[in-house]
Amino acid sequence: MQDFFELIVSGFASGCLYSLMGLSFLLVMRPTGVVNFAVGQYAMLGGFAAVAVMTTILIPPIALPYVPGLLVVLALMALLGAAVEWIAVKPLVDRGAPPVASMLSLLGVLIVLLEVGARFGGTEALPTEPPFGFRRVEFGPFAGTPQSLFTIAVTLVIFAAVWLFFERTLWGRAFEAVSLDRRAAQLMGVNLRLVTVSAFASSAVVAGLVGVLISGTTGAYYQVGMALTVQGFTALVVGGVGRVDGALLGGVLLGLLEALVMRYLPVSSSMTLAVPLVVLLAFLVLRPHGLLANRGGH
Amino acid sequence: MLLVENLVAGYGAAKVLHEVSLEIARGEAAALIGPNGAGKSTLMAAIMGVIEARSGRIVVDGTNVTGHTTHSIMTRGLSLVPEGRRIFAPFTVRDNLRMGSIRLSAGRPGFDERLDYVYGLFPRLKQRESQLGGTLSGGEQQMLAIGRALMSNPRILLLDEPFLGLAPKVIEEIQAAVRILQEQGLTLLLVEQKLDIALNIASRACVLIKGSIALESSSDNLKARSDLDDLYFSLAEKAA
Amino acid sequence: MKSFLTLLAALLALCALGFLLGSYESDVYRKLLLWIALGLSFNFLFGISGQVAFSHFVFLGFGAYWVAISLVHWDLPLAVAIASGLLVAAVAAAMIAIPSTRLEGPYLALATLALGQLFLLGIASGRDLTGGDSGLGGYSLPPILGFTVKGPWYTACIVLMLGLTYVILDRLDRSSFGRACRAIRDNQTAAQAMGINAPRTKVIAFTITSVLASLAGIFYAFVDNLVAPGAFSLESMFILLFMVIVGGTGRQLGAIIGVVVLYMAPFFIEPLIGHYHFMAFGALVVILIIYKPNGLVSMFDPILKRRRMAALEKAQL
Amino acid sequence: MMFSLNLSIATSTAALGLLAAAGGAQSQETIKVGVLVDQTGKTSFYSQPVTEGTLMAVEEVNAAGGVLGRQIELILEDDNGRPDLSATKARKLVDDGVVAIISNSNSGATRQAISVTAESLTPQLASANSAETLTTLDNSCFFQLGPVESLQVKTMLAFTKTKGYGKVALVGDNSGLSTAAVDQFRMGLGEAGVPIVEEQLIPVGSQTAVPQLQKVRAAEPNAIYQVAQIGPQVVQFFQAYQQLGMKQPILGTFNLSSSSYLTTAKGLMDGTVFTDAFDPEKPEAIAFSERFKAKFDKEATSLEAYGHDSVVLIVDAIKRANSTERPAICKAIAETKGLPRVMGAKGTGFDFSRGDRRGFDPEGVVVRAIENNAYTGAVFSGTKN
Repeated sequence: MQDFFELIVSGFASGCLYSLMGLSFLLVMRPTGVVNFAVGQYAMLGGFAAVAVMTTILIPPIALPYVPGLLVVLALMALLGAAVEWIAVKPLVDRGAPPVASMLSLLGVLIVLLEVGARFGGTEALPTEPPFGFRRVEFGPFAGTPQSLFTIAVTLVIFAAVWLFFERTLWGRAFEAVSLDRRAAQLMGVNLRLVTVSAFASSAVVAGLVGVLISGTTGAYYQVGMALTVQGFTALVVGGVGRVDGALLGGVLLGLLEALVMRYLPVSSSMTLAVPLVVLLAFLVLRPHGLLANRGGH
Repeated sequence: MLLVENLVAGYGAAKVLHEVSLEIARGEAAALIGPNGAGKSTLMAAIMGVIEARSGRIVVDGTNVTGHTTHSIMTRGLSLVPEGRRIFAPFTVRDNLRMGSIRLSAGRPGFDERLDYVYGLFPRLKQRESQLGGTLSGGEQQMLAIGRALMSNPRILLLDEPFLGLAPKVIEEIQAAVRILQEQGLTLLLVEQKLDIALNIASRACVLIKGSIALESSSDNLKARSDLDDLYFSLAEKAA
Repeated sequence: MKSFLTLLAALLALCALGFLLGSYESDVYRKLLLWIALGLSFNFLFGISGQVAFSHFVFLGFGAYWVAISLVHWDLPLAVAIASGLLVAAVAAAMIAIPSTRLEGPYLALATLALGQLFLLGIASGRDLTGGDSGLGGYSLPPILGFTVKGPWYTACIVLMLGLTYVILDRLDRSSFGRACRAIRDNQTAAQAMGINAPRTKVIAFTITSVLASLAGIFYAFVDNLVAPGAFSLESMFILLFMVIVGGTGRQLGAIIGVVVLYMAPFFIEPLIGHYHFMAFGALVVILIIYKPNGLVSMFDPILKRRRMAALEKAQL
Repeated sequence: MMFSLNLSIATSTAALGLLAAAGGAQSQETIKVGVLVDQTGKTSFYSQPVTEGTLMAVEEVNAAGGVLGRQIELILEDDNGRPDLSATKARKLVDDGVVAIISNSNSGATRQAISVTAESLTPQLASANSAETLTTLDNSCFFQLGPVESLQVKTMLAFTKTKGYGKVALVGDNSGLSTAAVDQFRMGLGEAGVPIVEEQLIPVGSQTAVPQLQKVRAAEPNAIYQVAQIGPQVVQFFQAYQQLGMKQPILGTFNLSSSSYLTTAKGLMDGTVFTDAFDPEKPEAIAFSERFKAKFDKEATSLEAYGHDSVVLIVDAIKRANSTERPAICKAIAETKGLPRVMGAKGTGFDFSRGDRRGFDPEGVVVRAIENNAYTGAVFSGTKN
């Protein structure tokens, strides 16, 4: 039983990372209809950016404390996201090309980002100092590390904030309106450029945050991108494409499922990586709308 | 107040509008009539900056707004009730109206004032305030669409086929509301296929055939025409 | 007839080239020919049929591994190994295609990407059969009818395979099937309204191109006499996609140009820009999609058009 | 970090070119030696430092007048760590007329390149590969300089003999590097009669190793062999170990000597012992480290020493063969005996005279420990206890 409660915490924490990746997909998908597979590379770059600004490993003269360092990284990610939109998506949208053209051009961006990461950060895992460390903390039957609790808390705060933004603020509603009916939203006076740019920027910020969180646990590593992309998209497909709460639910379920399958089912442990892949395929084929019903939009 | 000069616009390779010119004075109610596919909605979209003008210009109160974005054109006092209503179905009535107020510079106090105004015009919307837009009847949705367009406090309201597919009783109800708007001094540009409704509301009508203005005349003159029943047909013949 | 002779001459020239090259060059050359074959079939799948599927390298790998495992572990005769490999590939492709071609754009891309990852995981975990990360080797092409095929003669075999691939795809492209594929790609709803069975057409296109990829994989298995998972990674899949986009999506000539340019580029630009060619490919794809969506092949269009016009005029005289 | 590495490789290549040109002017043409290196792939993080050692050693040889009065010219080829590419690049080097190829890439790539060098019997030296079966492939001119995995197992078993670890667990990751090591450890432990009560892999790309280590904890081993090789997975191992409050001794492999773990797994590794092929207190190693530090202003690791030693071996062979013909060099290498090298325990050197093309001295592996987040010197060496 002790194992089970430990697993809940660590599975939940991994699941939170998947949820955030799902959210990163979603922030762009909902208002623009574009699926950006490069979000995993944002996470990878976010990790290396954290190593660059918080430690002396990549850029020796700069070593900011965690909070200012985090803010700097997220600001850089926002710039990156906006730049990617401006360079690789806007010209296509202006030309009236279909979303699949944007998807392909973003695959080109994916490779550029991957290579930039590998050249700048190298092919070895590089660490940042996690703010809370890895000693064991127990609360009731549960046990985890301060770092895993930090990941969970950050994720819940982000999701709460995003949910409140979309449901409660006028501009959040405007984002929703754009994803429901782009033309009608435009006729309300919604600035579509602003929505699109902020969607790409915020998507990069969320994925970059995942990278920063991971850099503190397993290190920034140039190959984390593709796995996170699959895990994040799976979270989305499981929870229900197009819903913020769906991304959270899907990611957490996936994280828990991975941990429980790993621990209790007699499968080879290298096959745990197959869990999200199999879940993804099963949902795409059997239940493409996910667990929660879609509420319109794309 | 609104001036369209030699406007050319279209989608992709297709040219829909050929040098359309149009002028509407302050406080006037004009109708844009014409058969299906004549380019009426395209003209609306071009005026609102939703599609790009390839040549020609659009002037609002002496300011050239050609090439401006929709939201900046709206701040000049234009607002469009789009064809097919395009309500945000999963939003409540109130949230739909909030969306309409996004370009309202006065902020929260201005919003409350406009909300009261719209609810005064369409009391049924107030009753349905927290109902989802998608659950309203067709007529109520049309009222919501008009109310939403009024939330930005426009000086020129463009209405694209607001009576399409509605029951006669509802049409009357909405016509009455439009008349009130007219009396309050709002400038109106109404797109309508049905001549009787159009000529009832507007004092002047422009007939759009195949992307060009084929005829411009006062409503009274038009009503007096003998070939009114097949006006479009005869104009199309002439154009060809 | 004339086009047949042109093709024959081209294939003979490609074979002849194989006899002129040194060992390193002919290694590069063989892999180039294999890439072209892959590029052609992927172009049909992605460019003509409009399916953004990342499973092409799975089938390449499947063909290569199947024939290697057949020889090393099962001691099958070569002909049986090849025939069974193609058959199993066809069945597997159809089974994958039937559920997955229902998926649109990014969903198909993600599903087939997941499939590719599963394939690599399968290779890693089935190490007794596949040799894991370091691959499966220690075999060679058995004698065919008593002849040991090696060196430029093997290159000639690859040229034959490439020719076969080209002819099959060219025929398909010009047939009503090819038109149906293009119609579905451009507008599925409209195509179905015209009476085209979209799901069936997509499944057939997926299956045929995947089997052709497996065929290329079988030939790949004897190029180095070793199959290792590194060659079938997602990275290779991206390069293939980029080749087709850069050359000109949906055109055979485009695929060939794209493969040749991107395959040969590193040999020339590496001394200039070091190891940044992959990054350059990514950037090139973004630029081409935006500014030259019809690919490099479209640069030759004016010339081709002029020649066709000239031929037409001549015919009229 | 990698930036500076790339740069230094680039600059040293340029410097070599200059040196070679100068050398060529005063005597005959250069002796070409090929290097296969993973500069851009998954294994570049160790292939690059190894190559840095190779470059430094060649520079030293050339500065001291070269060999047979000729300068050595290194031709670097990036194989991306991919076996298929490695074969192509090996062909290129052979066509370029190199007298030998130094393989600094991963063992999969090396293995593929052997199929090429076998055709022309080009001497091929694998600087650091530890895979077990490379020398069984049919190139009699292929030599492996690194310690094979089974040697690590034997040394660790000798070291732990007195501790009485009745049952152990084995944890790796699913990379090719690690699974090969897992195989050898399983085999070695089986031969020694030590039961493995749990064997777990941490998949590359996963976010946590808690489920795997829970299984290990539940099996109650006396010690844990940690043979994961990929950075993030190694770190996850130590994090989960800490998080689950485990107390069993951890026995690692030479992968743990990569100093980056002192930062990635800071403070989590204390008490761990691991086998290494590098003894920092060996006189040759001290001298090498000093020269390296003087040149690059950073600490040398065992990786650079591997790359350095392959040059030592080939230069010695060319000298003794008094020829740059491939068969002569091959023969000379096979006869190498007692040639001092940086790697390995004190007093051990190259020895191919036993008829084994794996030249690492069987008694050359050492055991080191991690205390207070720092590496200790050798606490044990050899396979006899």
